[in-house]
Amino acid sequence: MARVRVLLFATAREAAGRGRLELTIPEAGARVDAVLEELRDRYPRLAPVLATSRIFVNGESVARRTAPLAPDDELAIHPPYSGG
Amino acid sequence: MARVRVLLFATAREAAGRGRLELTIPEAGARVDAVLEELRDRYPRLAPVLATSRIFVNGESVARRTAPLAPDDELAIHPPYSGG
Amino acid sequence: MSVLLTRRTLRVDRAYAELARGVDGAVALFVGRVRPDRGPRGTVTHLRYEAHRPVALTALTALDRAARARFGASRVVLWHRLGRLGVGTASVIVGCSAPHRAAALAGCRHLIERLKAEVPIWKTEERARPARRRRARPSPRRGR
Amino acid sequence: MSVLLTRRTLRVDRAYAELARGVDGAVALFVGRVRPDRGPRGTVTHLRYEAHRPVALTALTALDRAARARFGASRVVLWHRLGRLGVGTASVIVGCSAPHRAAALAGCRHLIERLKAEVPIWKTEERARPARRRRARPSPRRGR
Repeated sequence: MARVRVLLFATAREAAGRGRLELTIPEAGARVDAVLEELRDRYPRLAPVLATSRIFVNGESVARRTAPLAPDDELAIHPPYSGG
Repeated sequence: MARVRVLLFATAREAAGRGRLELTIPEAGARVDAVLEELRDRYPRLAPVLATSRIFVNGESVARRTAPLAPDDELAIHPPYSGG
Repeated sequence: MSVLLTRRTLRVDRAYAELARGVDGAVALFVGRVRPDRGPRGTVTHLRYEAHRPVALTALTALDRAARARFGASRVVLWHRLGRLGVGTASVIVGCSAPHRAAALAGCRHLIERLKAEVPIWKTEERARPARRRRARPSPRRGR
Repeated sequence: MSVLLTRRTLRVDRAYAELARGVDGAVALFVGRVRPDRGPRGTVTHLRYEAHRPVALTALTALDRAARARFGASRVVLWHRLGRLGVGTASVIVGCSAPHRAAALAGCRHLIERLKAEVPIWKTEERARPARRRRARPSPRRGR
């Protein structure tokens, strides 16, 4: 099993009720989309937020949601930015 | 005879060697162009500056150089602006 | 420092001092402030700003570099405040110095647009409920 | 004061304070500084600024009014310094506040462009002669 850390910001944090959490997923299918699936299951209100969010893994933007994850990777959910 | 005050700025002042002066011109033909003619006669180096300057009388821009002048009017020579 | 995410007050005089360290002829600055935006859910009283800090700092540094390359900007300031800010407080200062005004102004505009679009910073609004509207009750007619 | 011709130091923090008196969300500032411009007649060390004061103040006031009407600017600053200024000194501060950034930035740019074109202010340069160029004298050949 792979432990993955998840950071949630702004509307994602509000939908999940927390800003960070850890998930353990089967190491075989450890991909970004597996984590998102698990998050949607746990926090149904997160689903619409994830649909418009960018995903970062270890500080790098992830283009494809099929990207693989390694143990201890940090996955961050970025809803649309609103700085300024 | 009409006494007219003249203000000269920047390159106009440098060409005339002074920033203000008074002219006395015949009241009959007291117009802007008569003053400019007199200035060109006195300060030949002023001629090219006058060609590119705007003329103000009593703080108002004068479109036509045939505009009439009254005694004690103040005529200002504005070379191209270079503020900022 | 040209790139900053901070919980402390953003000062325009310090941003100018940073941009004016060289002998550039032109300095352009933009300051964004918390606006008491009105809406059906009330009027904004505070904004809370948060950032994904390491990613945001990398993005700001990339913007800084891009502005130098694209506009010939000599110095750049990209300062964003974090935390809970009241109405009127400066939340962001963006600035750009260059030899001439066109580059400084265009660079400044470019920086704030890209900051808003590309840097992982978020605001959350706090609004005060609008005072409940009193229905205009028709008053009993007097005469006509 | 939103319109000023002064022989005293122009301060960016004061200009910002003037523009930030309301609750506008956006403040844009432009600062012009004396640049050590190089040319065949030497390098600029000072600029002397002069104005036709009453006409200039009328023109600046007209610009202020026009920016409010055209860009919805809430507050405007049009400050120009006069006298002899050394390299790096701020000669002009132009600023604009508005509810949103596009208006503040466009207003600021518009103001500095029009100020330069329409307000009777002039600069005269003082340059230091360039150090006399030494002709590269061919040195006596040593070996080849």
